[in-house]
Amino acid sequence: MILNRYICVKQKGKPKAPNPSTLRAGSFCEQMIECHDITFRYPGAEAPLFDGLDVAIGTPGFHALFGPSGAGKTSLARIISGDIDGFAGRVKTAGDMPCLYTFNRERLPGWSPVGRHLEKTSPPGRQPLRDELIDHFGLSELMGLRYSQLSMGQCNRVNLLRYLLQDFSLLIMDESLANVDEPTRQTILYKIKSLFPEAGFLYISHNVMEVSQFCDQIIVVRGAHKSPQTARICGQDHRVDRPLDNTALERTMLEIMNAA
Amino acid sequence: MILNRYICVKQKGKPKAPNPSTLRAGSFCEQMIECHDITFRYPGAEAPLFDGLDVAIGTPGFHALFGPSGAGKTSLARIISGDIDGFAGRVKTAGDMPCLYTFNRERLPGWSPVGRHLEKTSPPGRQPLRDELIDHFGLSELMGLRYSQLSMGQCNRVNLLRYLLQDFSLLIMDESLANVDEPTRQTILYKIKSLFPEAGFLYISHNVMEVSQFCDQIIVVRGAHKSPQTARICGQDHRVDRPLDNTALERTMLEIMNAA
Amino acid sequence: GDVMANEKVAYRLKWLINASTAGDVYALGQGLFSEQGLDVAVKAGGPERDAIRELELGYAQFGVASADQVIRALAKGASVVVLAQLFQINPLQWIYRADDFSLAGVQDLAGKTVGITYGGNDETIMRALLATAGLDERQVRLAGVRYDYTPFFLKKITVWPVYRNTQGIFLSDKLAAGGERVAFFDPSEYGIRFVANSVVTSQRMLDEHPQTVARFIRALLAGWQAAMAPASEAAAIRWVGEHDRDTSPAVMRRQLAVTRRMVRPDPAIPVGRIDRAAWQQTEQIMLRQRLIPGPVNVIDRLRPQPSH
Amino acid sequence: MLHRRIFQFFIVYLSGIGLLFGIKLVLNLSDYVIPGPVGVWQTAQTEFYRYMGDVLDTFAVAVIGQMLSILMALGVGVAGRRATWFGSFIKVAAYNVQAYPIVAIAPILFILLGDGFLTRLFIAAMICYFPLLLSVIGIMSEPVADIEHFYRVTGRLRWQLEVKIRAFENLHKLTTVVSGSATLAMAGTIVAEFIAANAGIGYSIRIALYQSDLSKILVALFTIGITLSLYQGALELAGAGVKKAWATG
Amino acid sequence: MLHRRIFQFFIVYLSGIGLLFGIKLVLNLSDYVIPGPVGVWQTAQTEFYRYMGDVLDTFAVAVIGQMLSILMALGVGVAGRRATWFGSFIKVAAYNVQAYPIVAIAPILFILLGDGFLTRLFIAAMICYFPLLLSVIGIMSEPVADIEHFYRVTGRLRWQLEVKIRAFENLHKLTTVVSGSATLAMAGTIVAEFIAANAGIGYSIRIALYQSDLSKILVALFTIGITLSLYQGALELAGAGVKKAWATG
Ligand SMILES: Nc1ncnc2c1ncn2[C@@H]1O[C@H](COP(=O)(O)OP(=O)(O)OP(=O)(O)O)[C@@H](O)[C@H]1O
Ligand SMILES: Nc1ncnc2c1ncn2[C@@H]1O[C@H](COP(=O)(O)OP(=O)(O)OP(=O)(O)O)[C@@H](O)[C@H]1O
Ligand SMILES: Cc1ncc(C[n+]2csc(CCO)c2C)c(N)n1
Ligand SMILES: [Mg+2]
Ligand SMILES: [Mg+2]
Repeated sequence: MILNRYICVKQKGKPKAPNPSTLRAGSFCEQMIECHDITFRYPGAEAPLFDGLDVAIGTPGFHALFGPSGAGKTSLARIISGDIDGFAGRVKTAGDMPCLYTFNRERLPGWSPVGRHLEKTSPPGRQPLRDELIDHFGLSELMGLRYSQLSMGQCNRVNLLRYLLQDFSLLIMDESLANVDEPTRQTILYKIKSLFPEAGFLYISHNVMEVSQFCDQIIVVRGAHKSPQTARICGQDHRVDRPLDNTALERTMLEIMNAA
Repeated sequence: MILNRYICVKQKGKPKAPNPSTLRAGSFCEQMIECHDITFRYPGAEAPLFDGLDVAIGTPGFHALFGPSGAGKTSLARIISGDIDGFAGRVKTAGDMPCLYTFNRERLPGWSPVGRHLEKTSPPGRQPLRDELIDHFGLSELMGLRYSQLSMGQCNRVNLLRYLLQDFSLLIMDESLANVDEPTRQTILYKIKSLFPEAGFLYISHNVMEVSQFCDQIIVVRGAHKSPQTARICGQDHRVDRPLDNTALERTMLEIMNAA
Repeated sequence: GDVMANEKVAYRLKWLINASTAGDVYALGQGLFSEQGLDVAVKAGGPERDAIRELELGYAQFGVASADQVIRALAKGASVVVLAQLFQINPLQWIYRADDFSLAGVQDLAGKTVGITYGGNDETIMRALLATAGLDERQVRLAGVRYDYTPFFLKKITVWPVYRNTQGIFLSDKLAAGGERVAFFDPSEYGIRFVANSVVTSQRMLDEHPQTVARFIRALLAGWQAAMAPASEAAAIRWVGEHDRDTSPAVMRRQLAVTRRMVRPDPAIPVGRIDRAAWQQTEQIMLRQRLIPGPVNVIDRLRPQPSH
Repeated sequence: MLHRRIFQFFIVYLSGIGLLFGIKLVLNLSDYVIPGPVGVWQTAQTEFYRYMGDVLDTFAVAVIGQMLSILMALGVGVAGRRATWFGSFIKVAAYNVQAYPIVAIAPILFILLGDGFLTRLFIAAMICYFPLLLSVIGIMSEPVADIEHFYRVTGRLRWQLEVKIRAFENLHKLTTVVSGSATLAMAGTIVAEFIAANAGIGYSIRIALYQSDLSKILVALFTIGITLSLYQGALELAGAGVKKAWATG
Repeated sequence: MLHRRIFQFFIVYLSGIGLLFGIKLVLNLSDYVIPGPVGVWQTAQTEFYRYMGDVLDTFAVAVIGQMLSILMALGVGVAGRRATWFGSFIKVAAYNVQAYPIVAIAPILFILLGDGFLTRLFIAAMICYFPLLLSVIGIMSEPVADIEHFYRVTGRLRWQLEVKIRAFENLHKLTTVVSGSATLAMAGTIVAEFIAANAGIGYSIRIALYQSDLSKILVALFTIGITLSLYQGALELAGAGVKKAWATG
């Protein structure tokens, strides 16, 4: 199978991570995300969700977390972002700035209109960026509305937008655009990739085509009963100004579907 | 443009609905969904969301509501299901049984495990159906879990499942499977179509391919500023046991994308 | 000669303003205090108030307290002195329905349910009474009571403590309206001379402002003397009525009549006379009932009556 | 709206007084135990206006006391919302202070505050604040994760914002308990007047009690009830207004 | 957990008493106005066990009263949660009854219930139920749309279910207010004993007040406080247990 060429998993019990002392010293070229030998069981759950799971993504860029519903994408994301603790193993992310996690059920405060909320939550000096994002996210006409007046996809977009205005080294987007229409979603993804070339993104989505097309590395979470528990696939990492190789895209999609 | 061939809208001010008296008498072959001259403005909103909108779907089957985020799909769905009132115009749905509306943010009660909840909410005699659906929805292993222990997609599936067990003539599914992975989603859609051939479904989704492939009629909501406000496209209405005509599918997708 | 312009002092009463405080409000209303150069704030009392505490805290310069309060305070080191004794006869008595039985002696209490306020001076008085007759709690059923007369109305308690000059009047009116007659059981008839309301101040006040004290007591006793004179009844009713809006003048007139008998039982005795023997007896009773740990020599705290 | 409340109050009041008259009839009690309708009516005619004045006096104190207690409850609730040592200490303190019946600490209050307006206000606020506190602590100690997440991960969740979010999300519960606490403020002020004042309807009730005049008490209860029903209605309207203003203004 | 509460209670109590002693020192007050440490200690030695017995007596009534009031609050809250005529009527009735200060209706209670256990229980429940009611009404009248939708559209939303959903979703608030209401039940019972009974710590406090004996009151407050802190702690543990059991059991 072609699949094997693309899986770059670390087998449990065979750590391939660099020497920890080197890591600590900081001289080693840091991995963007590095999870090593993660074991985690939800309190009250029978079986562990992750058992010696390893994940590594080397460089910044637009990456994805993919996998069937219930496989553990959200859980892994929250472990990486530090939202969940109580797991065994080691997690590291690169960069001086925080790793932020955003998900599609977030709500905005109800007392102020969207525009004011965005103003109040953007760090100084980001007004141009904010205006640009509002425009490209198709939100210009909603700035006077409140949370309760937004449609689901509108709320998702505003939510993602406010995170993009923050300082981060890594932004994990948990189905952040799941309720947005495809054209808008594409515009948004292209825009993010062109505006934040230095940052790391981890995009959780159930859309295999989208993930294949836009993402650089795709971590497929396969569930605890499969071994290895994750697979890494290389995506097309497409940008708006480049041609898209449709055959390669389809191959990536196939690989992902096989791995999942 | 090919588009025009497929748009079967009713122009505002030119009602093409059958004579009301005939309708009332019930002798006329009922439309599955019929919205006539709907005008609706959210309280506090500046402009009306719908202004003389017409929608008609003739027969039961698996239909879709499609359109950009914020176009008014949710609003129209809630008007059809009777969840929103305060609109002008006429709405009718066929059938003796209720029209149910379900959306993807619904939560399950937290005090009982999913299995017990499904047992308690399914009408008598539906146990076989329930078991079959649980199996095909990939939920068998979750019956002992509670709401707070479900992943997003798992919760969405359980939620949709409990609606399918109810009595309904028309079920409107507002992004009900938006957080479910593609293979599971396809299995679910095929299953629904084969198990409920007599019922009407209105499926809201942002996935143009899925909508084109699975749905019979696709109502595209285009926003208040466009005229006509909706377009109706015929989809492939694909079933698991039939061949899928890929060219036709692509044409449908194109039509939808043009209409939106 | 030494009249100063409007020296401000506060005077804390023991109870709400009613016929029992006629002299106090009379002195105020008729301007007797201001004639003495005093600007007196006469403040109503109540069960949660304590004039002696207020003297020490400086919230009041003069007050009204019953003898048991004075003795308790002395036992705990308060430096209080008694300037005048307003009631020569303690108005605390027990009311009962005359048609049901009659109480001609302490012995007759046997078998009755007698109301007392636990912790109050009526408890002390009743216990002293019972002791004089050699009765104990097995023979007389003591029952705790409060301001709510319902148990008496419902005959659950048949002998009920009242202030004869105020509550005694309207209770007999109420029962009379229901066709019932009442009678009173008066401890002083059986040798119990437990002292009631007296005027007190602090030793420091007396030491530092003797003139003010003298002028205050002069005006106050003049007020009481005048208020108790039948001729000034109308004025007394007027000044009391200004505060006590819930009692009709007719009832007040009868309340005043009884009050008069207790403040001036004998025209020969000046208003405000301190009955030293009664004070001594009060201390003895309290000692015997172990309400104070040891003698306080209250006699030493009684200031000779100023002449006026 | 308001006239519905008044109507409902009349039903409540008349049922209560009807019950009393019923008991009187059945047990054949004399007028000094339970007054008859005629006696109550006569008393109403002579005392109603005076009592209405007293009630308004009480009412003014109650309104100030209510505001004070809302502030106290917010302060203590916000300080005690966390499950930390300090939070639990604040709660222990607040709960203990409340458990001591006002009647027991009245002498101490007199020592500390004298016997003026302040004491009255303080007692009213003490009686009113605790129920508010319980609600506020319940609301303030429960995170609204979907909204707070953003602020927390971006380091913006200062306590003011946390309080604002939780208050907004529980606005309905807060307005219910705040407008309901008017009742407590009124009861508290009356108790305070009963113990410590020489004005207000509480004081009048005390005198009526000392005189064993149930007619007067029944009339006083009527004036209290009608005033309160009106205030209650007004507060609920105001609460609805606040909700609307904050959600859309 | 519990011993932390006791420790915190000691801090609160000792600060309070320290403040009093401080005032005594600064103003040079006699033992009559504020007793000295020695006097309080002696009183504690002679009265502690008796008062502890009284407090336990009071406590027993308070616990029953609290249960009663929880039931009453749930009943009235559920009945009054809707914005209908009946709902608003229930509220008007409940609010009015609360506004009438217990002291004023004590005579009526006496006629109806006598001066024993029942009156004590009733007053305790009355004082305790209202704050509970406010919370319950606030919670019960606010829909939980995301969960109720399914039941509503499928015609299954009977009131029991509605109440269950709203209670479950607000379990934290409910347990906070229920466990906090223990304090109110205790205060209520003490007030009841103060105004209408012949047993319990409230009655002992009343006697101490008549005797102007602040030492006794301070000892009584100590016994009340320590009992309550323990009960409070126990209730909070129980609340946490309920939450856990309902959410996972
Ligand atoms: N309560 C409301 N008050 C005012 N405006 C509202 C309200 N709810 C929705 N709207 C507006 O109505 C429009 C349609 O909203 P609706 O939720 O129907 O969109 P939708 O097509 O379902 O979008 P999505 O795909 O993002 O869910 C949006 O522009 C939204 O801003
Ligand atoms: N709080 C919890 N307690 C116990 N089990 C949990 C809890 N949360 C999630 N799980 C379980 O952990 C597994 C992974 O959940 P997770 O939410 O990470 O999945 P996911 O990959 O994000 O799925 P989806 O695509 O549906 O969002 C699921 O099977 C779920 O049942
Ligand atoms: C003499 C007396 N003191 C206090 C209260 C009332 N009270 C004590 S705690 C509390 C708050 C909760 O309702 C209330 C009202 C009363 N009724 N009577
Ligand atoms: Mg997830
Ligand atoms: Mg929608």
